[in-house]
Amino acid sequence: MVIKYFSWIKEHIGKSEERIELPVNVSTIEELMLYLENLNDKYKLAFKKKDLIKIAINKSYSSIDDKINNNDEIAFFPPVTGG
Amino acid sequence: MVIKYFSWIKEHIGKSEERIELPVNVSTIEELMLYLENLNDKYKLAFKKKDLIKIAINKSYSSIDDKINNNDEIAFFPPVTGG
Amino acid sequence: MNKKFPKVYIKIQYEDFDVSKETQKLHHNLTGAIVNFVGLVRGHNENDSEQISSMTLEHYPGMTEAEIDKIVQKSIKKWDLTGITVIHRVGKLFVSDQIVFVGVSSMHRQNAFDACNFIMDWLKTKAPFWKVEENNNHRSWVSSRQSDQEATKKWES
Amino acid sequence: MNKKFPKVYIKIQYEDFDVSKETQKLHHNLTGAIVNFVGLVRGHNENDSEQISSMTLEHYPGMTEAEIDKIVQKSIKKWDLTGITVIHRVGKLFVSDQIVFVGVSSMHRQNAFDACNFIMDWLKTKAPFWKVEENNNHRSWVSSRQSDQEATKKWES
Repeated sequence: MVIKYFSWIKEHIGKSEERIELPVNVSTIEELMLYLENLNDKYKLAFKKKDLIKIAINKSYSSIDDKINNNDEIAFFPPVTGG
Repeated sequence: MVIKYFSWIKEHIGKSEERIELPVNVSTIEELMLYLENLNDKYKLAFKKKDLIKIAINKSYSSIDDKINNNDEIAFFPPVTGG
Repeated sequence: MNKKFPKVYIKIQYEDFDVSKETQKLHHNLTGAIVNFVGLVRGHNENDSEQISSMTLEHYPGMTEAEIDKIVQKSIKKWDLTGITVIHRVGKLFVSDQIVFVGVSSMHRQNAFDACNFIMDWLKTKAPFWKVEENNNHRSWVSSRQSDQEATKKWES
Repeated sequence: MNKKFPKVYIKIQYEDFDVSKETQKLHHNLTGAIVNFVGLVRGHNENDSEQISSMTLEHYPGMTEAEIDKIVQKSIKKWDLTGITVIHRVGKLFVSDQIVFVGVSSMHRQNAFDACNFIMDWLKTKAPFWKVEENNNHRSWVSSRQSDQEATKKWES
């Protein structure tokens, strides 16, 4: 799967995109976030304020409970500030 | 006094502006309109639909009961259609 | 809001206007949002029953500017704005020509949207302009629309 | 409303846009009214506590266009329109640069006002753009505003 990060989440994690194989026992966004947070402190910091994390699966807004597959494109980003 | 006419009121009366001395016994817009209607049929036709006649005294919206003076500029026109 | 704002510009003219240039003139240091309204000559008359080829706009010089200024002053009392421009053309205009420009700039967008909408609604019912529509066969004065009278009611609250 | 309307144009770009040209492109035979929104880079940050010299906008390519298109399609269901243009810039922008253009044309003005306002409100809360404000000393990501979330509530009825 492809995971994309934007804005200060990207800066905390230190990359804008990565490719990983869907880990065993990970089938929802929430489980993916837990998996990433356990990798290192950068992810922990990036995901600290859960209410400020927006999620997209395949470029559509999604929620933390949504199921994910290995061929999905997942994105994590803060509330948008365009316009 | 100066009297101005606009749009189809101007066309019915056949002029855009005229200067008259305030007639004796005319002290309101309503009396002025009556005076003009008695001059000829052009004014009668122009002022026929009273609810479609808008009035200005010295370039401010006014009503049919308003008092007028010999040095006023009076205007008669239909509802506006700009914009 | 700084007292030097809003900048107000009101003009009745025969010439066309340039929307980019007028938008640019509404930029001030505090401006974050600009809302422009542009009215055009439609190819049909009001009830869509026939094509028109041109229209001629007349107005009451002096009163027109004064009435527009009254509307603009009311909008300034209701909303914090940085700039207001009202340009209205008169004379003979053809299909798809620009008739009117109302541009409002402000720090935040909703004020600009509301003030621009307010100015247009009141301009439609108060500013002394009259349109006569023309085609090959005849000319006819445009009637005022009940919907325009009713549009101003939303500002009563 | 003819089925070929409205014409929709959505573009994310680094380049500036010309408000006159974009307004012109929104003219169609039935168009009587055009409402444009132009968003600008302000010289201060959101809470006015300090000057900024520039900002950089990033976005999520693909999702941005899709989210804007969803908003535009919703506006088309609510109002009869003849044209809709949304242009949003990304990259580095300086004070008073143009950021966003939302132009809506319609037969009658209230539809254009409402649709333009609606598209801006939803763009502010849904389109994946992020601004970082810069001055000589530091850079900081702009926080989303509660007032923008609340602005969308007026379209719920």
